[in-house]
Amino acid sequence: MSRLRKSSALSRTLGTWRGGVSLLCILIVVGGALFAPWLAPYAYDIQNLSATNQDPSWAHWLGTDEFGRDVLSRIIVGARTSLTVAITAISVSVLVGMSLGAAAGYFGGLFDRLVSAVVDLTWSFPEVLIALMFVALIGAGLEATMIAISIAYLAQFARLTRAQVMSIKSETYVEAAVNLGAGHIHILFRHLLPNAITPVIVAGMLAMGDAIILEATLGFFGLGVQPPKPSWGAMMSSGTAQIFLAPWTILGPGLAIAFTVVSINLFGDALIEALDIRNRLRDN
Amino acid sequence: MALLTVRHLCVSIGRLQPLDGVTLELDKGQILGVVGESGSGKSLTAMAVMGLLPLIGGHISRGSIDFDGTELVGLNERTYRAMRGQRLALITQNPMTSLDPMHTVGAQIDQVALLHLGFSAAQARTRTLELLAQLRIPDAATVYQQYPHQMSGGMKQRIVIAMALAGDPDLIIADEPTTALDVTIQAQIIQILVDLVRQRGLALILITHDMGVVAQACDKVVVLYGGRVAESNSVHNIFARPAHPYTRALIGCIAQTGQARGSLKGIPGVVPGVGDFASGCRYHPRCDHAQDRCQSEVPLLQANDAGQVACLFPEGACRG
Amino acid sequence: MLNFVIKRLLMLVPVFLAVSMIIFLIIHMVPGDPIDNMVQIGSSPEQRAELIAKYGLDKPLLVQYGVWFRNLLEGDLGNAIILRRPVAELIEENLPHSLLLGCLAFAFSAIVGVASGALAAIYKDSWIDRGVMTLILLGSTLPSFWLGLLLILVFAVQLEWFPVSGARSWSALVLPVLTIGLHGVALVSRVTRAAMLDVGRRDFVLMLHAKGLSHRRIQLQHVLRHALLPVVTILSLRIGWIVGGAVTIEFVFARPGLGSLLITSLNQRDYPVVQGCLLMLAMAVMLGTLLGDLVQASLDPRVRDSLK
Amino acid sequence: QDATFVINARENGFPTYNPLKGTKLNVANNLIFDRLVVQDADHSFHGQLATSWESAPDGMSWTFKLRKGVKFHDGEPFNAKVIEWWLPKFKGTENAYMTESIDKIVIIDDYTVKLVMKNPDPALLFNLATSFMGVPSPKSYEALGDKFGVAAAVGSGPFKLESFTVGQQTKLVRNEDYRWASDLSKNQGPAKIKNLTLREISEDSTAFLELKTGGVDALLSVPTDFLPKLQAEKSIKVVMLPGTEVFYMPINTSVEPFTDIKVREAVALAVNQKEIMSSLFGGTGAVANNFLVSSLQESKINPKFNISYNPDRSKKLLDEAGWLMGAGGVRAKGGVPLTVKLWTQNGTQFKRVTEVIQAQLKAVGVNAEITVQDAASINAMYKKKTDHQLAVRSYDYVNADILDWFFSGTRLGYPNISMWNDPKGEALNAKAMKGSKTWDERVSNFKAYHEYIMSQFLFAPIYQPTQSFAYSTTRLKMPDNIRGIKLATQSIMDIEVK
Amino acid sequence: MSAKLLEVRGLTRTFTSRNGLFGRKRVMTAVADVSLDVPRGQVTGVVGESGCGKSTLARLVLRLLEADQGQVLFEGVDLASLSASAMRRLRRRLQFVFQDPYSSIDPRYTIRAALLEPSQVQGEHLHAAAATDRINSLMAMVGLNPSLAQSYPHQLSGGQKQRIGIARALALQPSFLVLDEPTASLDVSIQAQIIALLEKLQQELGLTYLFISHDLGLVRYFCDRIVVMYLGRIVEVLPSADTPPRHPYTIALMESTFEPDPAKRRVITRLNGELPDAFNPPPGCAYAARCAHASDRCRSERPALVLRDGHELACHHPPT
Ligand SMILES: Nc1ncnc2c1ncn2[C@@H]1O[C@H](COP(=O)(O)OP(=O)(O)OP(=O)(O)O)[C@@H](O)[C@H]1O
Ligand SMILES: Nc1ncnc2c1ncn2[C@@H]1O[C@H](COP(=O)(O)OP(=O)(O)OP(=O)(O)O)[C@@H](O)[C@H]1O
Ligand SMILES: [Mg+2]
Ligand SMILES: [Mg+2]
Repeated sequence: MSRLRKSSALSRTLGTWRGGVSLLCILIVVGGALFAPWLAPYAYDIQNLSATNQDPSWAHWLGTDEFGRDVLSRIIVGARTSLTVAITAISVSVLVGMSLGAAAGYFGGLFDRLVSAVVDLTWSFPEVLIALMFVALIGAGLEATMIAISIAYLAQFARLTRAQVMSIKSETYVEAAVNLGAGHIHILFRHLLPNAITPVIVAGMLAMGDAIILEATLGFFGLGVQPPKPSWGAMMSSGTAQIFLAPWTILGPGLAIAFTVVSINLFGDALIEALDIRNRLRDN
Repeated sequence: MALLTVRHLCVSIGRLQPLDGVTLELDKGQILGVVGESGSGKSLTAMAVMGLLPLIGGHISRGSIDFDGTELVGLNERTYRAMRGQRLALITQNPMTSLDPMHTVGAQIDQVALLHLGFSAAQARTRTLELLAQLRIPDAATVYQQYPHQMSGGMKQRIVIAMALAGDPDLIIADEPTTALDVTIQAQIIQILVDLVRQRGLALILITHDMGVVAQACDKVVVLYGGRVAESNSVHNIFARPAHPYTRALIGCIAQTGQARGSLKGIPGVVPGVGDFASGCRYHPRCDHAQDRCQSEVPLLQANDAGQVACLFPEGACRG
Repeated sequence: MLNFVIKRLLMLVPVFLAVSMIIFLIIHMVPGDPIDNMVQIGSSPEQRAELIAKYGLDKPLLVQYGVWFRNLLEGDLGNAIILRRPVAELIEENLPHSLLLGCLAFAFSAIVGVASGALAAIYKDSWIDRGVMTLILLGSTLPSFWLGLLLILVFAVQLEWFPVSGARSWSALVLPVLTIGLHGVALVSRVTRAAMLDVGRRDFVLMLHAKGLSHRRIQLQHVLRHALLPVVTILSLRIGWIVGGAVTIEFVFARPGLGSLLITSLNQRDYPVVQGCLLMLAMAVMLGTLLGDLVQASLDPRVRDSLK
Repeated sequence: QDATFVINARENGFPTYNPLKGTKLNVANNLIFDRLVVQDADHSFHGQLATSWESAPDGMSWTFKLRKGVKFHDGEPFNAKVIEWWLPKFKGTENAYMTESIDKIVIIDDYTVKLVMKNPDPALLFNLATSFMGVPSPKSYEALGDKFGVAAAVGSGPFKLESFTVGQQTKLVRNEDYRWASDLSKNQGPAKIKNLTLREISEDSTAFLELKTGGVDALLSVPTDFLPKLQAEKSIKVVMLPGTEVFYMPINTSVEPFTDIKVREAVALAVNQKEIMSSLFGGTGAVANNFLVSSLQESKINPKFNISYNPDRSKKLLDEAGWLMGAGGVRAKGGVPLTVKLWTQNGTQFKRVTEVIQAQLKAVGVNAEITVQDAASINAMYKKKTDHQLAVRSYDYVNADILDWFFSGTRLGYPNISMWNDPKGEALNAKAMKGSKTWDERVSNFKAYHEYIMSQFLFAPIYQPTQSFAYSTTRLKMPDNIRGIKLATQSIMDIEVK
Repeated sequence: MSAKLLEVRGLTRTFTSRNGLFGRKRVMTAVADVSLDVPRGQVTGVVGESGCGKSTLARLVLRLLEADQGQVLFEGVDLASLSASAMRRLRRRLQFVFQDPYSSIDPRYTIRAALLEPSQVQGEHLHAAAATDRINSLMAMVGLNPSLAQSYPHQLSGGQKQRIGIARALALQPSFLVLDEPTASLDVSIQAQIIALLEKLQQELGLTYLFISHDLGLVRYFCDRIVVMYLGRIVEVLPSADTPPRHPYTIALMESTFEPDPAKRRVITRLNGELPDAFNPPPGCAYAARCAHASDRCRSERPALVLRDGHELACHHPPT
């Protein structure tokens, strides 16, 4: 056995420069979010109404916002919200979507048709619309935003899982398990889901990047995190009113979003490549 | 002067060197069988001659390929491209996937004549229909406008053969043309290929791992093992007096009529992958005649009985 | 093929029913009502009650749905409560704008996306590939309202090539089309590139090389055509966007359209309008998948045969 | 002679130009329709279709002399018959309350009508000056039916409606026959602008850039954030007018801890109006110390009832009420922290004011938690009556009867968000609304009611924005004085295109 | 103990397929009225071309697929009468070795996990030590080095994987194994190894095999009785491996196999045409279209399978 074959997907991902660098970037962002209270030079909610909309300076690297709050500190603390929203929403979305999709794909029939129809429909409505509808339904707030984002993405994962399960269902190793006397539970949880999960996780990673942007778009519509808590999206939307007066209030969060999303996407790409079954075969 | 002469061909893919000094020679009107287990480098040899190695990220690191007086190694891509399809043709292993499912088979065969022979669309069509008829395809006009998914495997393989013939090549390389087919269809296809060579006098490299096919169709045989030539000789000599233990083992793998139960043994061990090759003679771990020397010394290809063999203890020597 | 289309359209009927029900229920579950937006300062609670009765909002939900659905069957989408006009008329007024913008943006993202994806795939791992893909990735990280403002600043304010906003001239379409289109480009080009690389590994490509075709010709004539299949799937699912996906852009560029009609009506709880718009969206989606299937059939003879 | 204005974004999406039925009418409505009377900036009334009027001493009838020679856009003449047809038309419409106090219309002669009242209504003139009282051409109105105001709108105003796309734009063309402008306009002939396009742009940045690049000639309303930028532009002039809007924070008096008037007062005194004005609104506008717009006479109440920032008293009151300073700077009583809900609706200004107020409340030890919702949802929530505590809101209205709207006991929950309902208040309300015969009497009754409301700390006044509009000085020439409460017909008549 | 371990009676299975969502429903009979006996301790072979229903038959026999008609009696018990859980328990005794070793093991399972799965799904919980013992003995049984237990399937060669497949089937100590072309995707050298292994296991463990293949040569070498299928039906049953075939199709099959001996080279009898469309089977003998001896009767009337001299045959004109 050559050493190449034994290496796991993760180490193969990290082996490429894209994988390594992007993971490092993601870690920086996540680290920033985790240690935000210690990293942020100022408290995120302390207003100083005598020093609003200040240009970037040594005291405030990215300037201050319309309440005189330090933009940099708010970006660092905002990472928490943005990442929480993205991670929670997408995880919920992946879980629910996978369950729906797996059940639909495995059991088929009427249930499958029903689920697929609804799922297709939710996918085709613009995310902003779904979000607005659910915010209107359950009220504004972070929870609403997260639920809305998970619903907006649910369809994608359900579809993906369904397609995966449908194709894996007819794999010989599933039949082999039946031949050994395995029941539905064993087949679903020991064979179908573990084999279906990889592309879903990769898609989930990429969706996380999108979710950060979606949170920003929702912020534009005035929905999302409740003030004074910062999030990148909320910062961008409140900064939009000031685009000409204090552009740095949007520039900072904008760059933060771009940085994070690009890192996640690059990592996702590297992961896809590493997980690619053909590459695995080529190693063989 | 032979039509095709390959000498000491070495192929590298990344850090791996799956072909290590392949040598073979072929004349017009001859059929050369290339046999060996999976991974022995049969397809790579074909790809190397066709100049298609870059597609899989490989290149020729040593050796020469002389085709009708032209050195193909290092030939520029444009000239090579002009030769492909016109002078060199390839029949790939899997007819099911070798045709573009989105174009009619007629159009796919026409493409060759349009590209290389400067035919008009109408001329190309006429020629394609002729070819289909020659390959004993009933109702060629209908088949011409069908899509690959509408036909059976055997029919598709015939279409691929027609495609190879369309440029009127001097050399056809058929890479396991029948592995994916049923026995009865396999017999048809092999017969068609043999007839073509006999009628048109072109040269054919028939890649296979089935010694039965070799025995039935080929004039000469090259046995590959682990990217090296184990033995090469005329088909008669190979079967009558196999010098390399590997050749003998390969022949022994086929159940023959009337063979007693329990006498089929196979070759012990596993087919090595590139990178797992043994030192010395690559076959020695599976060889029942292996000696200590075989582990350290690389056997060179030496003349033997009108052919060549790469074994430190070839048949004759072993007995003696 | 025609049979297929007719049958598919017929099958939409039950789906349509279910969708209309879901839409109705969701809209009415949202708190708030349209009357708040109509009551005048100074009017009495009785007047308010009168209004509620006038629009039938006091009836049980099921009855309201029944009335709405019966009218729907007669082709009547009802009258807007706040906007005081037949919903059909409002849709008729806004839909062309949405369609124009949506179709152009759709075409833009399809064409540019496929082109850049193909370019990246043909020159895989070269600087062209990296450059194109990185640029597109960076572009897609900008929220669309931001991208819109940015384009306005550059092309309308600095260069003065296009008007800032509005829907009065063709040139006013350029920036909104670009804004929406660029986001689509990211998706389409990624899918195209991935699909082309995938198809490029298939056996028939090797065969095409063996025939002596040039790399570029193989990629464009054969591989790309295969790669279009997943692209068409993605695009057909996104056809709903043509109709209603441009909300943000409509706001930024002060353009009319179904998306902003929907959102404004949703904000004012103008139920009939919201229901009408959502139905349009649902229909667009259903037709979109049908259209996607037809396009795939025209590309791929295998699909064509299965539709017969 | 063509001009394009961007209308106030708040008027975007108004669906109709039918003054009788439309509950929301944008600035173009008054350009299409003339009213009997119009108001000046000082709220005084000036005749337009009416040349003079007088009220009986008991307030039970009003006599209007009508202008002669007025023709509607469709050529129909304007006379007493029109009034006789028009006023009863309001019955059963959304705007019926406007004419509710009128009993019947008596034609004295072709150009004189007498309105006989059911009860004295000093606000009649104010009502007649609102947009809803634009007079449509009876012939067209009857002919168009439901389509009136949507497909076409026919009045006698200085502009004719050419086309109208809801949410997009309204195109107007000058009425060449117009000779009956009010005396507030210098120009007594046809308007100086020939073709006037009124655009609706929701995104402020876009509107700003349109003006900057010359895509439009004026913004009829400018968000405060853009003022500094606009003022810096050489060819753009910004004009400020007294405000018509008030930001305030209603307090739900029916739930703890605000059943205690001391807590209400403390919260109201904690709001630092000056700070909000100077830091959030760049010092423009005015602080609000009571409920009404300062240009209204009823706002000039006894100063002791005005509410202004007083943190020391605020803290003292909270101490007195038993809410003592606890851990983390949040007051508590019996172990319960003083945490209250602070609701606001989406929209940059609301969110900003709310965030500052949150910080100001924190400064006196009240922990306010913000919830942002869209307007429709939040109104539905108010209707539950007991869910809300504090909210940040604003209203835009220039008559004292707004007090009735927000504080009368008949509208608890919404719009009476303060949930105020006591006999004394109701009595004062009734007197102000129904019991005044003359304008002066009405003013003093409303003052009394206003003062009482202030004394109960039902809300905290916050801020009065100014109105500001901006125009391109290279394209337009504005009259020196803006007549009317807003930039409207009275002054648009005088705008010249360079 | 009866001599018949398994009896198949009139087994029929149809598949419907639709062309597209709304296409016409088309019915094909993959297995039609198949009856056969599997004697205890013997190897019963099934041969036929691709698509003739061999795998479907195998699945029906093991109830991995439900039959439309017919019965499968295992030791006299009708499998269809068993409850789902009883069937699951009975699966210990009936095992399947799949055609494709590459896809019959879950790629996420280590070899160890794959070999433990049988006992796991049968509800046996082994200690780590007992599990290791079990694995070691299983791997030794199929001639693999126990050190491979920690590998993943993709790290194994095809032959190794097929051995794992066999080991998995043996893990539950079955008495009956269905082998569905267990060597079709392997190299000849490895194929012979696997056959040798199967022979050995059969002798050591006294197993009964139903061996499916399309390689008549191999079947004749390995099997005691040979069942020949054509388009879902049995056309001939050869009672022993060296019984001369009588059905024209079986004869054609035999002639299509190449002998690995250039001396026996001959022009291959061309079996023209291909399998008829299974959705539209001809009314008479399915083989009539390809048969040199076909008469009008063959084209209109289907010959029944008749037992004569211990040799079952379905042909109107058997060559004498
Ligand atoms: N693209 C590639 N990258 C790395 N190794 C490769 C590549 N293509 C082939 N090889 C290796 O080169 C060796 C020879 O491969 P080749 O395809 O020539 O075998 P073959 O004799 O044709 O086998 P088969 O009978 O399975 O077709 C194999 O070990 C294979 O793993
Ligand atoms: N699940 C299924 N659904 C529809 N058709 C099927 C299904 N399984 C098999 N078939 C069809 O039944 C026929 C017989 O298939 P089967 O797999 O039994 O053939 P086979 O003899 O095993 O062929 P091979 O040698 O290729 O394995 C084929 O035409 C196949 O297409
Ligand atoms: Mg090969
Ligand atoms: Mg099979």
